[in-house]
Amino acid sequence: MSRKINMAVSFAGINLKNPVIAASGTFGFGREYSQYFDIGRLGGIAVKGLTLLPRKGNPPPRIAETPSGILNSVGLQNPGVHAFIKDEIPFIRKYNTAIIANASGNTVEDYEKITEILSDSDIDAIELNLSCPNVKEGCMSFGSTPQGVKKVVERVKKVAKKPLIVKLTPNVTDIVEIALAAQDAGADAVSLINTLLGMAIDAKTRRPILANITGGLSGPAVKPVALRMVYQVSKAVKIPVIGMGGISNGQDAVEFLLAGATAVMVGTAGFVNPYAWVETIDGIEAYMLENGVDDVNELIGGLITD
Amino acid sequence: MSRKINMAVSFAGINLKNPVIAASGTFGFGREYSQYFDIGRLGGIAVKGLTLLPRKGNPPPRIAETPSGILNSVGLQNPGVHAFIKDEIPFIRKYNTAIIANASGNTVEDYEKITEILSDSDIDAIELNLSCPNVKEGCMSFGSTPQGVKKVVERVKKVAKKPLIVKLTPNVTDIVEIALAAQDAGADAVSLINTLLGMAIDAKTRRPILANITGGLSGPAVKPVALRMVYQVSKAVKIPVIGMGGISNGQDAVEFLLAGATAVMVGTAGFVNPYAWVETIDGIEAYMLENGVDDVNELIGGLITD
Amino acid sequence: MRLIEKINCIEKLNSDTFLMRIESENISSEASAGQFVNIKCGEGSEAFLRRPISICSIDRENKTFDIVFNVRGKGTKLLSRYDSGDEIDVMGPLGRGFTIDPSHKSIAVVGGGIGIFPLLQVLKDHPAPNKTAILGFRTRDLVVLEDSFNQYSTELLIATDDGSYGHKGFVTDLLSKKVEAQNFDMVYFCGPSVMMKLGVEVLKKHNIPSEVSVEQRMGCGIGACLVCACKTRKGSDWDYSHVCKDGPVFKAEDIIFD
Amino acid sequence: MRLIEKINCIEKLNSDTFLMRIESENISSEASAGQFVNIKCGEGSEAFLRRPISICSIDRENKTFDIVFNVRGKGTKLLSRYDSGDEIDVMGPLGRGFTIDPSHKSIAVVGGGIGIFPLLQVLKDHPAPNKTAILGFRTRDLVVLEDSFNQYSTELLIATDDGSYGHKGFVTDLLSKKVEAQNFDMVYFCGPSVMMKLGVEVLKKHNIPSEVSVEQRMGCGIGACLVCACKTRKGSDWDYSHVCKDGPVFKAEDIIFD
Ligand SMILES: Cc1cc2nc3c(=O)[nH]c(=O)nc-3n(C[C@H](O)[C@H](O)[C@H](O)COP(=O)(O)OP(=O)(O)OC[C@H]3O[C@@H](n4cnc5c(N)ncnc54)[C@H](O)[C@@H]3O)c2cc1C
Ligand SMILES: Cc1cc2nc3c(=O)[nH]c(=O)nc-3n(C[C@H](O)[C@H](O)[C@H](O)COP(=O)(O)OP(=O)(O)OC[C@H]3O[C@@H](n4cnc5c(N)ncnc54)[C@H](O)[C@@H]3O)c2cc1C
Ligand SMILES: Cc1cc2nc3c(=O)[nH]c(=O)nc-3n(C[C@H](O)[C@H](O)[C@H](O)COP(=O)(O)O)c2cc1C
Ligand SMILES: Cc1cc2nc3c(=O)[nH]c(=O)nc-3n(C[C@H](O)[C@H](O)[C@H](O)COP(=O)(O)O)c2cc1C
Ligand code: FES
Ligand code: FES
Repeated sequence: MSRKINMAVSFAGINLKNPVIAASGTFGFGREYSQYFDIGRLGGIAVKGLTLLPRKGNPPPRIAETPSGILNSVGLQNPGVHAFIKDEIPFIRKYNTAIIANASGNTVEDYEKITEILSDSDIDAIELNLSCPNVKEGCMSFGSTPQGVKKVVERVKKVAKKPLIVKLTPNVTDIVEIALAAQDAGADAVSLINTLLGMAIDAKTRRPILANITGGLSGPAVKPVALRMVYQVSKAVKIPVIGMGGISNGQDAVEFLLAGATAVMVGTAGFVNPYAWVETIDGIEAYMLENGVDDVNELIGGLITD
Repeated sequence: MSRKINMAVSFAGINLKNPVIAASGTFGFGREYSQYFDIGRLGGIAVKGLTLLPRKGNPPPRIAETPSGILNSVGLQNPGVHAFIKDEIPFIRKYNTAIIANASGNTVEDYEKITEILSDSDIDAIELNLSCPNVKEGCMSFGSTPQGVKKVVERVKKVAKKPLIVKLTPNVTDIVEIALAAQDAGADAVSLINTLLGMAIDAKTRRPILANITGGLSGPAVKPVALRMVYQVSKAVKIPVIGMGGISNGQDAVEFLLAGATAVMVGTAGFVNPYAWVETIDGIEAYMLENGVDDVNELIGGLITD
Repeated sequence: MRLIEKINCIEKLNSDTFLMRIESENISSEASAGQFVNIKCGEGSEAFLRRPISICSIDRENKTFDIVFNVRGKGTKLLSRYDSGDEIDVMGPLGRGFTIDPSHKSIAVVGGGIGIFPLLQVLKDHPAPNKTAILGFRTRDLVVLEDSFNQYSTELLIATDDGSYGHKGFVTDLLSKKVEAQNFDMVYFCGPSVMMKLGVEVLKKHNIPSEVSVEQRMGCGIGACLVCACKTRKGSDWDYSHVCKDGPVFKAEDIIFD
Repeated sequence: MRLIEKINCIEKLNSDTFLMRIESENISSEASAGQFVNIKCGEGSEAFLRRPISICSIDRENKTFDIVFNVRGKGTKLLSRYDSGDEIDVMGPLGRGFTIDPSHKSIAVVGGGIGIFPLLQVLKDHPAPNKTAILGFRTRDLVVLEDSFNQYSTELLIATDDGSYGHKGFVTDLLSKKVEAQNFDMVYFCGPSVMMKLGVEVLKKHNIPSEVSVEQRMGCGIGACLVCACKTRKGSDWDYSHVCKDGPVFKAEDIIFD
């Protein structure tokens, strides 16, 4: 008789059947990967970053391979929040998984407006992207200072009728200060990390590989930085933390849970292994069985540091 | 007949026969690697980080392997500046290579004092370490704000009788602002990047791998972040920039030169390949021959970004 | 589909070009000319991302397909080290291939460098009685698959940049001459952007439709990450399409060559 | 020295223990018992750092040396996949080995788990007429190299944690009993910290000197990076020594076990 283990986590009014969420921008709106596995197995899906109006994004090349990671400079290409609500929500809703709408804007008003619109749609939570390094206006420029974070989150919180997750950029001197600002301004949770600003050069052509020159670094290479930030933030804040950055399997995910994350997101790893998301769920279960853990919640913040 | 190429670079009153320097903390005082190759082939050696008094450093484990990189938390173990001057300088001077003394302190007075002492010793330059993430006081806490950098560098510059290189931490929101502060305060050059603050966890034991919990990330994993910062900084400052972070071979080094570095440092790569330093020199030469570049100075800042 | 398949054989065609035959019931039965596979080259993170490689030839009966690749960087280097019998991790068939209209009587494929590989299966699958192949290489030593292209075309023209074999110059020279004499129903392009752009312009003057296969750096390879953007016409405006899902083959008139 | 050497053979000793014989004129002629090599396991960055592995046995005549290793993580896994004839990238011999005093008449080696491997060469090199080997394993299935240790010792005692083979319990139990009967001139330890600490305490009561081989995570492996620190006595104070250069073998009285 195999032991019964609990994989469900709840936080900020969101109930997930397991703590593994597809990271925004790496999973589209779920359509493509639904041909590879049952996306209803996921705890949730953070959809491609949305803006009020459709966006074309940055010119290609938009990706560069780096040691154990990638740089991307997609620049928030998306069909706009209205097309998302009309065309994509009905598709994802066919699966039993939480829908997290990742939202960006150039101005505080944009953030406010998109939150209002999303609040009236059939989603489970809003993830406010204050951390995209690949667009000129808004986004990371708000997320880089406690004041910027406070300003946006306070305004958004007033109109939000869904749980509000604030996604943080790692490109800051003091991630704790930023997370506390989000908490103080009313965030129901924080998610981190978005990508680290980086660059790749082709020595042969003497040109940057990305048309946008710089891009956001993700994948296993950033895991140590992500783990450290998740650890620091979850010790400092009272709201739940969603951890991500380089998670490729169950063991990586367990490390983030131990560091204090209540749930995790998996992104880049899926480009290499399209089953990375489900294998991460299976891997956490396998770890729990091997180590006699009955409830995934026991792992959260379970790091021993005496 | 093989073409004659120039590998020498000069900056801030320092003349290097080639732009490749051993990075501080990875090369000790040169003794160990001198048994592997002629360390006189190097452009220079940045010695292990020095403090006024001897330091024991942090408890072990002090290293963790991460995807394409390592975390270290040595914590500035060193014999103190006096032992360095007495025991180590005479050894390194036997080789025809520049000696760069990497110096740290807990207080502004420490930095001032060690600079005075080093100024009277037989070294070629001082590299002020405002960026070590592995000690509780001083160091990175000075390097994280323009004010901190300004305070230390201004005081130190007054007593420095050697070219002053200021080594920057990448763990900041705006590296350009920090570099400008160093320049304004009188730095003759800046070097970057020191390590990114990170963490590794052993899921099995549920403990951090490093006794110090967090450590500094280096190696190929950080190269995209390092390249980006070197590019940003060298566009913004007038003083020369020394680039490092994940350089493992000539091609990597050329990328940093193109991004704007006048010289490069190589560290972590040497742990894997003890000849990484000399192979980087050879690799730059090979690149120049292949691409018809006669003078390494032509590469500096040669990135094409139209 | 992501599959762990067996390598039937690997053959070195010249100093840096390899042909790999992969056994795959799924891919050989589902793939069409112009589609690609996305390959994990070696375990671990040495070549972190998958590498997109066109399907060059399909043997539906023996349930194998061939890829042909040039060794360029880390990934293709690792790929060249595989042995027959080894397992390989492939996703595919991916993307949209070439359109084959059985009513067409006269077609041409025009390729340069690594762009020639996806064109072979077009010739194999196309029922047209007149099939011209115009292939360009840098130099004689790099000419590969000549016999195969000969076998499946009614006429094969080769150009080399240095004139060491066939016509000295570009495939577009040969194409320009050819279209004066012959009226193609459709032309299929794959190769460097400049070559395709020029070729498409030549055909435009003669009102000959064409399809082009486009290259772009990829992440997911299936349309989820949006990194593989290429500019396409959309009414009077333009938008980014995605090479891995909307392509790699596009109608020539849809593509905006920059 | 960094060397690219040839693997003579690799043998699986049990479910996760492998013996690898490496041909190396340099290392076989220069190495002494207790030294180690630092191995790059596989090309590229999958296992980024080198892995320190003790030299288990040296065949100076045939110019080979053996390492024996347990598969623990990525690096040792990659190591286990090498085949005879493959090339391997090793740095060595590194560190300070055991002191062999030819005037000693009676010695013992005491090892547990992967700690037994460096002790074999001590027995092989030591001229003492009385050589006791006390080896500990978790369970019977993990017992390895019994024949070799038998061959080079005058007495071999084995303990298993679960009693499935030899004495049930720890090597320190066997050692305690043994020292009551026999006066060793020197004892050599290698194994888990707790085992060595206990063993050293036992010997202290009998005034028997000993040496211990210590493990620590390493970077450079040659004393340049200072990561492999271990606490050692320095007068009335303490300081960090470095396992790769000052060790891995230390006089027992110099080590501060935490
Ligand atoms: C749809 C498609 C079909 C292709 N078919 C073939 C083929 O049949 N035969 C063949 O030899 N080559 C083909 N290519 C090109 C092939 O993908 C690249 O040569 C290969 O990815 C280079 O990888 P590398 O590791 O050798 O080079 P690296 O420079 O080390 O690669 C670094 C990164 O850049 C990407 N990259 C580099 N060059 C290209 C390129 N030209 N196109 C896309 N990504 C690139 C790599 O995929 C990798 O992510 C095709 C490309 C595409 C997009
Ligand atoms: C001087 C010395 C001699 C050794 N001799 C042997 C031997 O003869 N046979 C044997 O099986 N093992 C020996 N070990 C232990 C061996 O080095 C580790 O088991 C091995 O490094 C684990 O690598 P991995 O990739 O399998 O594990 P991973 O956990 O994937 O390794 C991750 C990182 O941690 C380091 N690490 C993990 N465990 C250890 C450890 N116990 N000691 C040092 N570093 C570690 C690795 O080197 C690597 O850098 C020795 C260690 C030292 C220091
Ligand atoms: C191609 C790509 C596109 C991304 N787009 C978004 C986005 O639209 N919104 C967002 O908040 N994060 C975006 N991210 C960041 C990821 O959600 C995630 O924070 C980051 O990649 C780290 O996780 P990983 O290492 O598992 O990928 C994107 C990442 C990648 C690789
Ligand atoms: C083990 C270790 C010790 C280090 N000690 C110092 C130090 O004492 N002073 C300093 O300025 N930087 C120190 N560094 C940082 C390096 O000099 C360098 O900035 C960093 O490692 C990035 O370069 P790399 O990726 O080539 O190693 C240390 C790095 C390592 C890995
Ligand atoms: S590669 Fe991901 S959308 Fe094309
Ligand atoms: S591993 Fe570098 S000093 Fe020991």
